Amino acid sequence: MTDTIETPSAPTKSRFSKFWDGDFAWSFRHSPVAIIASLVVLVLVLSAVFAPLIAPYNPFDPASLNLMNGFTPPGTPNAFTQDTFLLGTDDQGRDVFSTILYGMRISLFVGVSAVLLAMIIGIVLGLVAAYFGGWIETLIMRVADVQLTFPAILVAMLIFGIAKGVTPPEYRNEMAIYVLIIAIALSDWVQFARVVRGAALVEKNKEYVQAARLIGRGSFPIMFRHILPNVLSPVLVIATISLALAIIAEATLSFLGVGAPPTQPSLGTLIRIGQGFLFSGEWWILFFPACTLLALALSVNLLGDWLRDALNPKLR
Amino acid sequence: MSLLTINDLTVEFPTRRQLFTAVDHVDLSVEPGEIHGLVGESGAGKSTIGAAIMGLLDRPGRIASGTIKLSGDEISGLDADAMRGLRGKKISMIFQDPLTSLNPLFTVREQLTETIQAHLGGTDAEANQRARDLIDRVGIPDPDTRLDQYPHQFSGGMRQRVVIALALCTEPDVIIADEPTTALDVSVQAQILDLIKELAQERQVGVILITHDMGVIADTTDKVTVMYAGKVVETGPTSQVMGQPTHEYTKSLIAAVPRPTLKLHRFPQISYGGRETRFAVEDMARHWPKVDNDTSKPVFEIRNLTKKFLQRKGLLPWDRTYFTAVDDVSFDIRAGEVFGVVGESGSGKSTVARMIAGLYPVDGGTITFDGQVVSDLTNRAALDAYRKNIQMIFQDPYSSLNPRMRVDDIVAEPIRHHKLMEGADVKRRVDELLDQVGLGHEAGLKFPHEFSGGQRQRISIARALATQPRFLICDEPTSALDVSIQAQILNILKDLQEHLGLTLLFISHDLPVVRQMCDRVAVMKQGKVVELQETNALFANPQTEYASELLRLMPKLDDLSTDGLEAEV
Amino acid sequence: MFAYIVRRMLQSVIVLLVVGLVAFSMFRFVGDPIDNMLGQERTQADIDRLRTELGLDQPIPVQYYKFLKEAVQGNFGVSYRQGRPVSTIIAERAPATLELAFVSGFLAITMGIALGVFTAIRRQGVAANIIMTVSLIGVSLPTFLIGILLIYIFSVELDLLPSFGRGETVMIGNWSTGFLTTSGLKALILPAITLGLYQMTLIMRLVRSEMLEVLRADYVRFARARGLSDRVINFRHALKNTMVPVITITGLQLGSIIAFAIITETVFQWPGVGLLFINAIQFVDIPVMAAYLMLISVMFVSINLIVDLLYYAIDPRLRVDARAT
Amino acid sequence: MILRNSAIGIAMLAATSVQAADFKWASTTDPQTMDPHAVNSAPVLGFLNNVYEGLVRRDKDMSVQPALAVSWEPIGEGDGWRFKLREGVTFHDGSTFDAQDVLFSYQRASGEAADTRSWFAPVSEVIVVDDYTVDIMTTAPNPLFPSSIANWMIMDQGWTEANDAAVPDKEAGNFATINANGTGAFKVTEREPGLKTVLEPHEGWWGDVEHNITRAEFNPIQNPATAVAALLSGDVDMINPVPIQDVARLQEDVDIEVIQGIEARVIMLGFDHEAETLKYTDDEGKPNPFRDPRVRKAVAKAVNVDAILATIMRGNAEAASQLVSPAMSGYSSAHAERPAFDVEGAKALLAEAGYADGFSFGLKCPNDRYLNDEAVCQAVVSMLAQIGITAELEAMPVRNYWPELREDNYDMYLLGWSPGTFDAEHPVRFLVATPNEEKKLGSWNFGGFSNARVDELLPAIQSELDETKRQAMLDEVAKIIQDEQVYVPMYVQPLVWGTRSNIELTQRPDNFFLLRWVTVN
Repeated sequence: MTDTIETPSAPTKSRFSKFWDGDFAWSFRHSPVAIIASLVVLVLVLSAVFAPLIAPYNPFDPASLNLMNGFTPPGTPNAFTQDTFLLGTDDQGRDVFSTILYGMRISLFVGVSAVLLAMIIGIVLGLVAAYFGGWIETLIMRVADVQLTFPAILVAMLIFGIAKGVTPPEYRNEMAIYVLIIAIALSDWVQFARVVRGAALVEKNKEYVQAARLIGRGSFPIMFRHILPNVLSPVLVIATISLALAIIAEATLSFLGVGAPPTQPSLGTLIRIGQGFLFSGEWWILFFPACTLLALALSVNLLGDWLRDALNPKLR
Repeated sequence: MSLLTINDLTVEFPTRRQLFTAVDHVDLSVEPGEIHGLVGESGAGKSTIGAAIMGLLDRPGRIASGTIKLSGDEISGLDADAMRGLRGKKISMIFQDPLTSLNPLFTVREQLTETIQAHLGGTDAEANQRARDLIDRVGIPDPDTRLDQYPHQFSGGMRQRVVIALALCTEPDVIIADEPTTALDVSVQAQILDLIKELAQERQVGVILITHDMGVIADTTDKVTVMYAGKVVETGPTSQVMGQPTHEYTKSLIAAVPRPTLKLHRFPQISYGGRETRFAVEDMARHWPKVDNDTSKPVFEIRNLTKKFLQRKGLLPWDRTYFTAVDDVSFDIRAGEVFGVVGESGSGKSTVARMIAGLYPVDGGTITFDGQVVSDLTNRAALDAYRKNIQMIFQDPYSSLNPRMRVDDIVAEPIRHHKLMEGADVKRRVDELLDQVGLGHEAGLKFPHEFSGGQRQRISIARALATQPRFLICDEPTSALDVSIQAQILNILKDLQEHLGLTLLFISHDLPVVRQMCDRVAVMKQGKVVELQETNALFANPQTEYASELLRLMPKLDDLSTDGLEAEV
Repeated sequence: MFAYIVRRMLQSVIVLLVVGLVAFSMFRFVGDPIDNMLGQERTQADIDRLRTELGLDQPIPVQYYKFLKEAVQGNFGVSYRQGRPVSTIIAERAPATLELAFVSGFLAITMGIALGVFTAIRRQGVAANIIMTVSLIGVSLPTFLIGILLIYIFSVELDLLPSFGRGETVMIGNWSTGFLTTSGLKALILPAITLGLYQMTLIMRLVRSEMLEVLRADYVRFARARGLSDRVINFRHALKNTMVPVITITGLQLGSIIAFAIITETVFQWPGVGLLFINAIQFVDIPVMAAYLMLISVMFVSINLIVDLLYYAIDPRLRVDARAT
Repeated sequence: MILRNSAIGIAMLAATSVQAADFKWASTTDPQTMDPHAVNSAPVLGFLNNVYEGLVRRDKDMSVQPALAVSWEPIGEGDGWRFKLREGVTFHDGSTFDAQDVLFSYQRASGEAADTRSWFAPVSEVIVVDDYTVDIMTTAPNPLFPSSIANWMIMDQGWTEANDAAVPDKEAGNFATINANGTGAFKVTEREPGLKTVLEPHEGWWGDVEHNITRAEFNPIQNPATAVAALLSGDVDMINPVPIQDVARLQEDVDIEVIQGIEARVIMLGFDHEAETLKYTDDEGKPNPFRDPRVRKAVAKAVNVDAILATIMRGNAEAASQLVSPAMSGYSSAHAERPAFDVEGAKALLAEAGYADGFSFGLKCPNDRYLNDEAVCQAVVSMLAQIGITAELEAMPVRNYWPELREDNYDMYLLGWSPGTFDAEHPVRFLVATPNEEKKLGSWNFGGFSNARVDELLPAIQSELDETKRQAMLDEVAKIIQDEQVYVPMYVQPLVWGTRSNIELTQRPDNFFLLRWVTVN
């Protein structure tokens, strides 16, 4: 409750210093897991973003590939060409290291945009459902049920199919990635909607919303200006975790054959290709991409975990 | 040798910033059958003492020094199992909110018997018998059926009785009651306090009654200890401490308590420790639109106002059931007056307020403002025009401000929405307001959570005044605040009404407060207005059964010292 | 209560119809069954004839309507691929999937709850933190990869468990079960783990966070104040309250196990409906796909319903008689 | 079993001396039906060859040998063929085999609903001379007819009609889709489509038993990795195919044998010969370069087949110069040369054709049809990139692939062809002849290549009885195809089977796996 004494308000500190010794930053600074995880994520993301600068080769440029380099083990010279590759090469003679960097780019791009899309859809529908209630709510939540009925794979195939049907043939390859994004997003928005709705139902009845209505603010300003900021923290948690999920979903879809084009493999496509060589001794084609995926997903998940606790005031 | 003795107890909470001493070298003793009051405002450390005795200090709190003896034996620093043996058996506890302190998923019987058997063992039959007796004892009618019901099927008062029964399960020597009646209505509060008194007497239990409510202390306790910031400032027999307080803090506390008997002009501003923050209502008055408050004509005419809420939604219209929150209510509010509405929880008083504020649509009847019917306004312009003149101050200063908005945005929102000013002017106006409510304009850059309850209520006031309204709705504006803060806020409201000629609709469950604030009062019960009178008249001779009952049950504060209070002339 | 159920039922039916329509509009895009049904020497004439025979030349709504008309009589048509009634095929395959789903679901729930409670009670403990981190690996690798790795380790390298199929099965009535033979049980292990791991992690984390909430509630403190033992408090008071929110999610998770089974079954060649469905997609076996989708959605819808009813069972506050007196 | 064998004769002692055994094998696809006339696809025919038999059958070396017919000779000047049927042959259900069954099977297999009818295009009628003699009359002289009907399987009229399966039914299916009653060495005792099929020896079989199998179980396993795992862990005794990349690993394993052979299937690149312009190009509206033979030749030169064989195929395949492999009859040894890998030459040709600075186009490719098809296509893309023409690759499952090709959504595509008749005429009929619906010609000639001379030669080839004349014509066609570079043949797809080392079996070039040649030691 309140303090007895009305203390004179202290001179306001700079935004950063305030944030820095805020509980949030503090619990971050005192959680080695969070620090390590975010470092890993940072490194991976940066190396993906700057792939063209870091990667020794450009695996997406067919002209640069030499098939004879295929299946070169890590660090040992190729039998025919005598070229050596840090992490070896895959069946097409692509440098695995470079391919991972470029592939991670695609995976991250797909993952992030899918999650963002899912988030937007989920937030809007969730807020609308919670704020207006009634048949709108029922409708939205039932649609969510339908959504859950379809395994992501199906949704993906459906969208691939439709996109195939509607887009002129020559654009399909460009399209593949975006279809992937939409597919994952569509199979992922439901949980956002559910969470946002749940949280918004609570906030909706708080007095500050009443106050805003009293002032005469319209429904949408209230929803997005007032309620939304207060339901964001759970959304944030889900977002991180479903980012990991999205990246994995992308991998799974590629495994089932609806994924990034083979000429521009994503991390998932790499793993799909690699798992074919699991028994044949070319372990590196699977191993390194898999490790990268694991590292990425794991640290993102760990971050999400830490966020969940850090953003929960009761846990402090 | 007394039942429970606390010597030189110090409890510390090491936080990451500094070591916070919640309880600072406190001595305390309780005799069998004695009710010992522990009073002080929030943060005084009174609840911490309770927790310390129970050995239930939340991490990272720890007993830094001192001893707690129960009938002579040291109990502080016992190991977990030994402590569990004591808890419930020798010492038990009653929490503030009966709703949350009972497990919603278990029947009353289950919760009672499990506790009984945990300590006394015995067969189910015995446990059941004992449970039944207890329920009967704490005055719950028809125990046999009630035993097998779930907490949510009990009303607040009954629930608290269940909690007490649970606390009594095993004949403890000491009961710690932490704000046992704060969440209850006046009438129920009285009953519960009587029950506790009786039990203390008949079973010779020592009771530590933790509360912030001087009324409760005065009516119930034999001895009282006043705490401030972890320290004991004064202790002694209740009548003495309340009658002739010696310590400055005790004085200020008592002075701040609203009296049902005499109406004050202003609460005395004897403030202890903190510096008094000035509320510059005069500057505000300077450029405030003059309003002629000819008290003859009403600002509001409320006619046959009715509101129904859907209670059970059914598939078909006829299997839906409604509950009538406001039932055919009519009254006028005269310009410039403070119109009070009192009633217990569920009486529909807040619903009336929200309908007038236009937050709830009206199901029946009309609301007329300045001769214009506003209850069915649909066109936006007219609505905004109306809203400009109506503002509201909410009960809970914690949820009434958007935690994610900076204070200056909160205050500026109405100005911007009603397009009263643009650009720099808005900022200037906001700073002005913040200065005037005594927070200083630099407060605008902070977020609500950086302020104390009283300060937040000031922010709400600033927001409410931003549109220079003529009419202010105060819905339990102080019920969440400590008395001293309450005094300040109430003074502010009185000033506003006087200097700015505002008309106030004042909703409260607290009769003394109403007495201090209101010119006329409507008493509501189950959605109906049962009585409407001049305040003084009402307190002098209530017309209805219900009103007089309410007055009878409210705590008597006759033996509280009255020095420093000047009655209204 | 009754009205509530009726309303949900109605909504559910609508859901089903929508699913069906979406499904149907989808098939057209999955591919063309014709080429799988005709051999190398087929001519355009054959193609067109077959198309009309299958009614693929009609507009989608017509096809859907026909399908529905049959479906309500439990007749899902005949599989293009196997030339047998879809209902029979699914009846044959369902036991495999259901047994797999049941075992992994059971694993997921029991382990999930147990570990969740443990990690919640020992929140600061080293063991708890290790469990939390390790469990994340379960959700950080794609299921198919985990499956393949398990096969590689346990059947190829160690040669302990079968690498595919469900071993010997025994027919009880027309339900083929793998529970009664050792080979059947051995065959269950790897797929069940692969399928259950993800769900387990999810449930565990959910239980943990809910539990942490509950342990902070007043009635838990009051229970402590009454001197109840930690065991009673954790497992009687806290756990039961934790269950309320856990149930919904868990329900949905169990539903999605069936869907996830698609991948697991492909990796382990597990003869269930998931595998059937993947084959159906490969061969554009429209009747099978349609039936499968319907099956799944019925399952989901009923799970949703059951979950809601379970609420009533667990939480007295929701029961009809509930009114403060 | 031993008893019965000894009763039948000494010939069997060899087989019986080895102890009887169970045998399990796995393949990627399950035969979609047990009806030998319903679907004309390799998995079905291959599997059913164990259960049903034709008048003739192919031996381990693909040579045609007597089966239900003991002998055959031409009638008159190529009016048809007379088959003498084997006596004392019984179906699995015990009923005896005679000429009526042959006639019935002809009517059934050549009927409207049958997928095998195209085999009988040359047949005018079938005459039952006596119980064990049948004349099959052909519209035109047809030297290859006997070898073209090796997969035409004889069903028992009585059984089939009794279970009203007289007409094959692809869509709805009938009794014969899950049950079988042939004369073959094995009978189907258990059939769960998509899961497992159990075969047991047919006691009454007429032939010499060379196997020692008492029970054989077939499981389809889609995921190659799983299949390999199953073989390694001994859950199955044989898998077909072995993923090329796993060959090395399996060879290291002492318990595993890898059996490799050359399949009849030739993998090639096809072009769009008709379209005026390219469909998937950055420079819209330019004329379609692939109509120019020089461009097609350039492509042929640019593709480094040896590299593909060395890496992706791991040295398990042979380069191809024609639409058929050398193992096929009618293969033109005169044109065994395939254009050498020569980037400069390719560039020169492009320049000559006016595409010095290259162009971009779309390459379509299946990803679940041929061995490593997707990988090969990728390799082709990067090789073509070396000569400055950039291909945009779209790989898709075969269920979308054929419709795509039929709708002409490609500029270049990958195709594999194995001649059902094991003769060079087959691909000419389907891939090179000008498409013609009623003559049922060129039905897989998606690119719409058309050459008057080829169309003229084809009927002649079909009806020529004299081997040398026929070969001369085939050589000429082969030459035209090479000069025009109608297709770019790349390699002959390898056959790679894996078995436990205690298994002896025979691998036939048509990738048919016959249980009667299996011995479990």
